[in-house]
Amino acid sequence: MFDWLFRYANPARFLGLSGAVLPWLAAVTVLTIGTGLYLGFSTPPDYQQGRTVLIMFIHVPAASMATVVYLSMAVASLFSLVNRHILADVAARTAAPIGAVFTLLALATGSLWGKPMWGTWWEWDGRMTSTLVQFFLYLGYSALWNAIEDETKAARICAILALVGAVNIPIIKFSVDWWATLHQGESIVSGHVAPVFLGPLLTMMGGYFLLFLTLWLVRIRTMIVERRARNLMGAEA
Amino acid sequence: MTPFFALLRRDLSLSVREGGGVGLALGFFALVATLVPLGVGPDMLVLSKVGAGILWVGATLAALLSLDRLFQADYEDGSLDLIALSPLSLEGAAAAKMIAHWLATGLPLTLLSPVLSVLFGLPTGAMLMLAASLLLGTPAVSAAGAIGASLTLSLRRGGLILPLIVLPLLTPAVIFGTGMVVEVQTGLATGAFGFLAAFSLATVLLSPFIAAMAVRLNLAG
Amino acid sequence: MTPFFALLRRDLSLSVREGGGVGLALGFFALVATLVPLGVGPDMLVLSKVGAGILWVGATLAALLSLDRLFQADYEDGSLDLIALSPLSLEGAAAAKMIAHWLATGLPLTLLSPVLSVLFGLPTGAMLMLAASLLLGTPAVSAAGAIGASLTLSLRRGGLILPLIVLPLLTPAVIFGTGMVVEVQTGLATGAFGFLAAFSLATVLLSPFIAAMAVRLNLAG
Amino acid sequence: MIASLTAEKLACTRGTRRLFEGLSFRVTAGQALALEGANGAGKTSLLRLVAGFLPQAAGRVFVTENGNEIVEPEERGRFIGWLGHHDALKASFTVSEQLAFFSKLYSAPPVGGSAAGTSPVKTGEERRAALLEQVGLARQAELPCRYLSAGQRRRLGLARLLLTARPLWLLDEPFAALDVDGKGLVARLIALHCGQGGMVIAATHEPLGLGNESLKL
Amino acid sequence: MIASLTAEKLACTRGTRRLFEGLSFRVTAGQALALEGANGAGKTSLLRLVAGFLPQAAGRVFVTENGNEIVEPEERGRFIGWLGHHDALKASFTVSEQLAFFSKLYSAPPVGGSAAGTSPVKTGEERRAALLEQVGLARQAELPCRYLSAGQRRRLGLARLLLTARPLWLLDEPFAALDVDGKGLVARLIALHCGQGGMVIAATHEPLGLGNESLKL
Ligand code: HEM
Ligand SMILES: Nc1ncnc2c1ncn2[C@@H]1O[C@H](COP(=O)(O)OP(=O)(O)OP(=O)(O)O)[C@@H](O)[C@H]1O
Ligand SMILES: Nc1ncnc2c1ncn2[C@@H]1O[C@H](COP(=O)(O)OP(=O)(O)OP(=O)(O)O)[C@@H](O)[C@H]1O
Ligand SMILES: [Mg+2]
Ligand SMILES: [Mg+2]
Repeated sequence: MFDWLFRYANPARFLGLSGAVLPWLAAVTVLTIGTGLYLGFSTPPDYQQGRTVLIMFIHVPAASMATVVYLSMAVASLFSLVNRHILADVAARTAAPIGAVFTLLALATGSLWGKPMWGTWWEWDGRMTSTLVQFFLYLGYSALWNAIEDETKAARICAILALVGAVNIPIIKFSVDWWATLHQGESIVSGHVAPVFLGPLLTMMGGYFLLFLTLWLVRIRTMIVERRARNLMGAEA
Repeated sequence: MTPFFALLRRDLSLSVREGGGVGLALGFFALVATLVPLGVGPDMLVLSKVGAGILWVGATLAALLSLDRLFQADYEDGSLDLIALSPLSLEGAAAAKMIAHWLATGLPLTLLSPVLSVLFGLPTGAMLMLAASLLLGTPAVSAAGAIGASLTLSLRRGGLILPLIVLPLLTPAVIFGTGMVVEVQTGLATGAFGFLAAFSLATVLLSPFIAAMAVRLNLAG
Repeated sequence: MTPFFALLRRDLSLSVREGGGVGLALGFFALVATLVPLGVGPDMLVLSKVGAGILWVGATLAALLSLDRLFQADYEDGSLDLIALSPLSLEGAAAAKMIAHWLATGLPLTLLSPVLSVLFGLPTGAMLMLAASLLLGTPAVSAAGAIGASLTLSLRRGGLILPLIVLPLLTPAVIFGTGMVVEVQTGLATGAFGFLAAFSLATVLLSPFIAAMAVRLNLAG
Repeated sequence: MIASLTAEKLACTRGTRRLFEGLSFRVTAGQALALEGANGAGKTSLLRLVAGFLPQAAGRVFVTENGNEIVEPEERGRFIGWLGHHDALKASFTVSEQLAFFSKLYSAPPVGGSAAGTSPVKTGEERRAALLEQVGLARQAELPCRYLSAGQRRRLGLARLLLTARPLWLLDEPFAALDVDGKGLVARLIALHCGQGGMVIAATHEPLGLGNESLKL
Repeated sequence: MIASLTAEKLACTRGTRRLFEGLSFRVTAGQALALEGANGAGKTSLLRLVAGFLPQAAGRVFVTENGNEIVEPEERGRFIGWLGHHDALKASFTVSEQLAFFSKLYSAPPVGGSAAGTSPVKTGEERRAALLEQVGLARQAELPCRYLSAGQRRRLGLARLLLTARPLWLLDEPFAALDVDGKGLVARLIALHCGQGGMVIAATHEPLGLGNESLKL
């Protein structure tokens, strides 16, 4: 079923293909985020929130990416365990720090937004808490990667952790939501976001996703090249 | 005696002799329960509000910290090779170790919890419910801990990486476990019991398989 | 480079490579600071009252748990024999290890504490005083920890026995440390600063000698 | 009882290094094979591969039982008696406790089995006592393992090997740390085991005894 | 440079067991002494006693320097080069990092010293590279120690022994895990060290080389 995928999963071919795609992808990313920011800044100040509403365009997409990246990581991990392909290993590994940064960004911007909105930097609300726990999941995953020296072994071991975490994330989210809820509820799909904000917000979300893809590709490529260099050195040892 | 019980018994007696056993986990639990009031101050109203939470976190930490070498010690001294070649499957070995760990920590921690509740001035109802929630939740702690221990078995100084990996996975246990106590204190039913039971059961059932997989991968390194 | 700094540097890089380093202690600290509210409940008023105490206990635990193998690993793999025969005295070796441990845990924990104070809604003054008290108190934690580690170095699974031995010795640090924060919160002077400083100084100065003595005894076993 | 162990075109990679490839050999009932080679040649790795711990980079290993090829590592493992570099001893267990544990873990047959050279005694306990006698640890039976000398630890490993009564022995430097007596004992045990239809593969820097085949890595 | 090591009426007790007593011997500059004895006889214990780790139950050990007797264990230790059972290697350190650390810890002289058989090279780094070459680990210099084979670990121990350039070598089974080449190397190094006025006490189950004195425990 995944034959088409493995045709490009050969590291050499992957390097070639991704090298060709990358400049275009980067350009589209810059363009989308640029447009999103422009649209965002040209929206009127919110009647309640004033200009701080601008934080939304940074915050909301970052928060959604926290989950999206983890999902990507889990899928890559599944391939790593089942098909034992080094490209999947590298993909899973490189996704984690990107995800961690997005999560941190969501936490930081949320916290910055919280001060003017709720008067505190932090509240123990369900969404905020589960985002924090997710940050720890990323940290644990990366810590385990760094602690295991042998790369193929680390890949398999960490894949197990990523999958266990993936199964657990919905449970964590649900338990935390049930425990305390204060944060803004789901509002994009249910149409509670004023249309003026919706356009720039969706653009920014697309931009973040493209940014993730770009960063991911860059990091996968660097790591493959690094590995090759090390293998060349190792072959002499 | 079957291989399964042989391993279970060995792990139990090892934890008594080398791990300092039951005593250490209990001592740690008790120390945390004593230190927190020392840090927080003697206000009983505050203490009774935070008691269940602190005790749950303390028990979880005590259980997790006493299992960092669940597989590691056997890996380093070559016992794990011999266990892998024995008639016992690695799944069976993981299950035996998990159960031994729970018997040596989870169970005694649960039994000690009512005593420590006194330090926080918890009323009897809350005290009993705390013990019940620990009885239900600590197997999940041992099970998730076994997964963490199997993942980190080849690390020389795995000490702290294990809680770092396992604690986030255990947030539901802490939330539902203390939720059960809060139900008693506030009188509002929230279904925490059912959730905790389901979480615990699922974790315990899955853990031996995941742990065995991780052990196999680690032996290959 | 002198033998002293050679050992200090080695221990630092070991803690980065094998111990998972700075990151792990920080992660553990942060996790404890997250789990407690999960157990205690989201009430910021309660949390701000217990924050300083919890963070002090959490930082102490994080520092202690990352030193369980301070001497033990070197003992088991024979490095300690070679260190004992080197030009560096065992007192010097203990001091180097203690300092390396503080640099890798006490210092970063102190730096992280203001961020975690946010989770407990501590006001800025208390937040800064907490960091100051940790800066003053964590050297004592590393020093008392080094004593504990030297006493337990021949135990195979020293994990929990170490905090059990050391934590009671550190109660003054926890009490005076949180006392400094409470002073800010209540405006009442209690002299906690002076006591903590004296305690810390004495512990740090004595520790290398006691630890070296314990190491010598253990090598003879 | 298995009839042979076969390795076909085996290759082994550690990290980035290819240790050996295209390695084929066969050991049949009653045979002992000595693995030779310089330090770092891959003897230990080959033993771990045969035991099923390390995955091979290429090729096949299997044992044959009644004409069936058993390839699955976990099943293959049930035929293997292992004496590795590590002692697998717990500091706080006494010598006889240690042996009793492994006897239960391996559900070792209380009488006979293929254990080389044990006289036919009755209970498991008597058998273990006889084994300790045989490897020269009778006096240490109640000593906690933490106090054993290097050679005594190896001797306990030998007792365990006999106890588990497995047909295919994989031995990593079986002579290490043993005194002259002990080396003689190992050579005798190997000969006895082969005499009873067992098989032995041993990585060693010293000759196993007379007339063994050897494989140079 | 010290002139001799003397043991007078030494006794050693482990737990409840008296391993030996009334043991007297002397090693002078240029001499190598082989410790022999069955497993558990007390060879390792005697070495640890001489090194100052174990306290003697009776008797005296001291080294003589310019006619002064140095009895204090900690001072005596400064003359001792140690090769024990344990490798003292950290899994995550590369071979050359490991050696560099010990070089600094021992403030090892960058040139010459009594290190047997090193050609006179300049910097510490060059010297360490030459040592690795000498023990056959040049190719593994950048490999983390966790990947070393049993024999390679011992070889690194030998390099460290040479590096520390101490006059009195205490070796516990120096031939263990080494291949034929490696054993030859050890014998040569011992001969060279003695030739330069060093002293060696080695516990071993194999002969050290020609014409050494031996002590039977
Ligand atoms: C550190 C604190 C905060 C964290 C960790 C956080 C986290 C999150 C998360 C996880 C989402 C869901 C994103 C998605 O998948 O769609 C989200 C959405 C959102 N957040 Fe926050 N948040 C924080 C603070 C705040 C604050 C203070 C505000 C403003 C009052 C805010 C406003 C929003 C809005 C408007 C959404 C979009 C809701 C939707 O349509 O789904 N957040 N945040
Ligand atoms: N990750 C790795 N990268 C490169 N080389 C490695 C790696 N892991 C192991 N090696 C090499 O593989 C070999 C492993 O050898 P092994 O332990 O099988 O040797 P051996 O024949 O048993 O040696 P000895 O006689 O010393 O016991 C060593 O040369 C080691 O340096
Ligand atoms: N606490 C104790 N009680 C009784 N006997 C002990 C105790 N500790 C050690 N022993 C014994 O002391 C001896 C220690 O021997 P040591 O390690 O010095 O032997 P060795 O000559 O080096 O042997 P090998 O050749 O096997 O290395 C062993 O026989 C051991 O059983
Ligand atoms: Mg080997
Ligand atoms: Mg010995």
